[in-house]
Amino acid sequence: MIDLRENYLSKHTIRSWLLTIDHKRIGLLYLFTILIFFLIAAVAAGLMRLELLTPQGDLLLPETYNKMFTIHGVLMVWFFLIPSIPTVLGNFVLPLVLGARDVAFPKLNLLSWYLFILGGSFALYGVFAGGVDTGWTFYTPLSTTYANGHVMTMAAGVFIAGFSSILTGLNFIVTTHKMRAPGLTWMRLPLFVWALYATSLIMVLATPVLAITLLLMTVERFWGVGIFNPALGGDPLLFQHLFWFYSHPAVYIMILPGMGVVSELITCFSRKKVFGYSFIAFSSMAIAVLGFVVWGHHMFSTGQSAYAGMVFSFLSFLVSVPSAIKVFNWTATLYKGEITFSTPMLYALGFIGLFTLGGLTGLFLATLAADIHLTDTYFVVAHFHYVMVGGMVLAFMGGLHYWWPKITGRLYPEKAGQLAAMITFVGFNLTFFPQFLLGYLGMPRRYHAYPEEFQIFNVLSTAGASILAVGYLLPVVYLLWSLKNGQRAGENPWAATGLEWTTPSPPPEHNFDQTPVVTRPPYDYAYQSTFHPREVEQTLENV
Amino acid sequence: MRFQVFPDAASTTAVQVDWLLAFLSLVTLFFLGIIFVPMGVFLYRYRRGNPVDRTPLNISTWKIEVFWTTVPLVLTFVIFGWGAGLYVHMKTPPEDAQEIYVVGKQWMWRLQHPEGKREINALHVPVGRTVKLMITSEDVIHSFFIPVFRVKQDAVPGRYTMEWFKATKAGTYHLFCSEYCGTQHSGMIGWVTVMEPKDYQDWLNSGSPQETQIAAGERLFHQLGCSGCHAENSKVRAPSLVGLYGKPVPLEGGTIVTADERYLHDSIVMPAKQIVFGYENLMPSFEGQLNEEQLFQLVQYLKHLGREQPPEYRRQGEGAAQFIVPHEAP
Amino acid sequence: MSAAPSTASQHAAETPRSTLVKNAVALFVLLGITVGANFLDLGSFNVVVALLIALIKAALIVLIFMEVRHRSPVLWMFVAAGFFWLLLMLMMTMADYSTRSALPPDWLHRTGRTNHVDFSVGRPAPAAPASR
Amino acid sequence: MSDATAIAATDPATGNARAPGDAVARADAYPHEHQFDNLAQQTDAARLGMWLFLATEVLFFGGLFGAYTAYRYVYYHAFAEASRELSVLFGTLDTAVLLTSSLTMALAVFTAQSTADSPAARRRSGRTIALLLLATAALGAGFLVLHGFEYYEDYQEHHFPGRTFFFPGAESGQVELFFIIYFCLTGLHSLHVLIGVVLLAVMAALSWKGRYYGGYHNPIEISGLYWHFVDMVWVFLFPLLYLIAPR
Repeated sequence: MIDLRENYLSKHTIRSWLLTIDHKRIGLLYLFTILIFFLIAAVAAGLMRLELLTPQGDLLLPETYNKMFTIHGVLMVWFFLIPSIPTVLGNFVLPLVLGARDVAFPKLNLLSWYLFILGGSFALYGVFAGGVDTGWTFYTPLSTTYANGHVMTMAAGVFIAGFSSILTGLNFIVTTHKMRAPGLTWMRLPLFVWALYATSLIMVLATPVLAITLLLMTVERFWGVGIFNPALGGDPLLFQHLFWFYSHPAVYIMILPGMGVVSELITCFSRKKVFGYSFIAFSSMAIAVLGFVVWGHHMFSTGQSAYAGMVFSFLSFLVSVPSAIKVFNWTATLYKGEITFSTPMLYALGFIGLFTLGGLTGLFLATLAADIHLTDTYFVVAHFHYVMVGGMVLAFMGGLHYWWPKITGRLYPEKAGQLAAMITFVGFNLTFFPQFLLGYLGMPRRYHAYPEEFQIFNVLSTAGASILAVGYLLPVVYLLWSLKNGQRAGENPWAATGLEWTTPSPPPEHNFDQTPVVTRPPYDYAYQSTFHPREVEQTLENV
Repeated sequence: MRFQVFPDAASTTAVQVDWLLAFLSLVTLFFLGIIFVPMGVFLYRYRRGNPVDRTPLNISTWKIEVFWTTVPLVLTFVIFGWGAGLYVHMKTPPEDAQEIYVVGKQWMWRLQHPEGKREINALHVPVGRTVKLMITSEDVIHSFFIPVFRVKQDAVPGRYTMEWFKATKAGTYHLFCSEYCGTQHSGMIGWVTVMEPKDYQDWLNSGSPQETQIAAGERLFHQLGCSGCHAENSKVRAPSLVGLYGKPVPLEGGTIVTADERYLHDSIVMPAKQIVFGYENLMPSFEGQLNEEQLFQLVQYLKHLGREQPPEYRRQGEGAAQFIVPHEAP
Repeated sequence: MSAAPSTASQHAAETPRSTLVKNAVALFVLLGITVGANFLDLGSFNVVVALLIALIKAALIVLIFMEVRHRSPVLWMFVAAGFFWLLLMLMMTMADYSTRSALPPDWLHRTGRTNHVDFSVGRPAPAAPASR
Repeated sequence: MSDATAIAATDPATGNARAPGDAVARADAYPHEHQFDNLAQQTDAARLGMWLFLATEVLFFGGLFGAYTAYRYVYYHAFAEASRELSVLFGTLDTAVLLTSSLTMALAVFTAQSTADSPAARRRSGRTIALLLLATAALGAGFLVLHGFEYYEDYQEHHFPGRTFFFPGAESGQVELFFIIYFCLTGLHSLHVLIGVVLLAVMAALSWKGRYYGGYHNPIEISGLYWHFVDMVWVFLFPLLYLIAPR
């Protein structure tokens, strides 16, 4: 029912936002913050694509171009992709789906946002005071000795943001263990919770290694001597080992929550119990654990031992299997469903398409001999954008649309949403598919100018990027519009399962008037009536 | 505007890698097919409002799950095996390889042929000869990438890495630095010229004659006084170096290492890192006194020592005479 | 899952005072042993002994001082997780370092060179010529 | 937000800790935080959270241990040589001080856990707890002072990496690597000790008036976990840095 009484958005003072310990408000604070970082990083990407329109380096200076891809990488990875779904949707939804009043440590949750802001401020200072040109990977000895710019500031920003990430992960794990509603057993958890749990595990166990690695890098840069210094017999590859021990699992921090969101969307919009619940749930955990022992596949051509290369390659193939299981199960879920093509569903289907191609091209890069040719080329760029942007960002957009009625109490305009989803899908493919071919042709990444035979694909890519930009901007417009003018959403506009849909939209500050009790398995759509969600809304509006 | 969709394949390895890539592409298409064809069918058939039978199937799903877990798993083993096999091949240079020394430096490649000929951002090689590149870096990590040969290897400061190829098609091809190395990274490019053997010989003989790498190494060996200690009749007891390359060396502490390029290099700049068993740590470090190129010349000389000698010469005991290097142009 | 309500409502310590003191004494004895062992030349076993003792000491601290033996399996899991993941990191990093100078077996085989790590040889006799 | 949450649902199936809702919570002598149903749930959550934090700490130090392991393997002799430069006497004293402080910490937790819920007992125990915590903090401070002396000695012997570093012989570079790792590891550890000292001093002040007792001692216990962890890190640092080569 429409419930217009007091909710978590009722207080309007700045103070009430900055000192809030309400997980829902913190989720919104994060949403606002990461969008700023996304915007800056996207502008950097736009400038890069414009530069690459022509083979000559005519728009930007080489050092400016290098700073652009560093800014794009650092901000996108640590200040958008990693926090995006966990801190926005996770923060908002997790306590609600668990039937809890808040996360286990609300003050730590707020602290984590402030740490994120602090880290972000360092990073932004680094960006605007002159930039950094190390690349987001900070490889030594380039970063310790040869690079100019605010390397230490940037590293400090990432270091601090890392602690924000740790606190979020810690909070989610304890919340999932200790705050579940009565009757909500592990096997009744929504798959989004499983995904968040696996993600949190990685956040907690991998991020500290990044912190210490960046600390060591900074010490070396500051002090002039350090453990990666080849002059003392130090090994630059050690930095890469430590860095990728975090940064490969970090890829799963980015994609796992997306998989969780998609599991929710596919079931909801095909109105069907998910196929192979336990396999999807445990494949998340398998990815989280196996993801830690495959980092060496970033180092096949670096002079790592050939034996280690084979071990890492083998394990990388193993980690591809749980992802495949998820895709098969999503497809099977559609079978005999009752499918509606609402905006979140379009994003979810887009996710499956792009993630599948991204994952399959990952096989090329896990294959030792093939990787030698393809690594450090645009093939890699295309591969991880298919997974990160095609996967993660589409899942984020899908999740945002799905929970938007819960977050704001308003519905977004459906037609505009569907249009934006399709524009994003087309623009994305046009941007990044040509880059696979560029990579096979041999165009190295991070090139400011390039031989002219690569131009045609770069032009296609830049054209696609401009379409992609429209796909991103459109939702900003209609979602803001919907805040005032959208239809009011009831408790459960999608007729979805899950405890978050049993409380008013927007939820009251304490989430539930009564602690909910769970008695049914997840995704029990057969138990629910099969009316179309939007029809309910229509009738409600007409009343 | 030049336009290409597929890169040339101009080495023996390139053809093999292309077959592997073709197989991987087939696997990709196969999976895309078995996922998206059913998905499209389901999306159409089970769209809302389409009157079809939606009664759920009551079957146990675990058999299906096991099936579609096992099939990709087995397939990945095949890909892994193929990729790893080819990788070992790419890491195993044939014995007769000609060694070219490559050093990366912000932002250029310097190369030296064994005959002494130097090149910058260019590499001339003959068709049909195996060429092995010994790569290192003077500053940051670079990566020596020749797309048409499908080879790539990072240049890491403080150590040697290796890549090899056997060119099959004459022509001029791109040479890239593919590991981001600073401001002018995209300027660190050059050309590989693959020539017919006769043209190559002409090219080699053009210009003023150069000191070969081995000769330069020998000169350094005497200039620096290495010969003072490493001769058997020397008062200072130091390990003999004749025929050392490729042999196992027992170290203090019981480990045994192979005397490869890295070992020889490190023994000059970091003599104390690996002390030969039964010897004292007496040798001073030559770190900072030699640049990477000179170090490589010394290493090449040490590798040469004892390798080119006739068998009876080696059996004649180890006198000071061993340091007389047989003079034949390699 | 929610664990059973533990000590919060009871007013008795989980570990008796005598156990704590005994534990401290044991730790001091182990400290004595590890320092003593440092003055014996055990070859490579010096490190093994020192690390073994450190592991025992850590176990005593975790189980008794930090009272993990009274905790739920979930907590045990997370205690173990940190160390397990550290082990993963060390193992996989050393997979590179311990084989880095080695060449693929194929290479050694084809060029007729001997494999460089021949543990059956052991420590070579001092009289043997050290290098060829 | 407090009263609205008081409406509780009862769990028909199990004795889930979340089931009784605020009904039982009210019975707790010490108020729990709003997001929890009762104090037991809060205690369990805090313990789990602290252990997760300690797991991150294991991996935070772990990066350095990884670097140590790799270089120890590659530069076996240089590291043994370098290790001999450190004073076992200092190292032993450091360890002894920290082990003692762990005992006083454990006794503080013990006292808090076994205090009965009466004003007199709480007041009496409060002082004991505070004194034990102060003793722990003092021992921690002592450790820092000892380490200060050690660092000073290292500096005088030119073991501080950088321009002043000097070590005779050709393996100077690798010895310097050891000392970089040594200073990073012990420096990071000392920073943790310093944080612990401050934390324990604050906890001592809080506990003086009998705030913690058998029914509510979670903060003391959590601080104790942190302190014991710092001690445990040193238990590994001591042999790895000081004892890798026989004297």
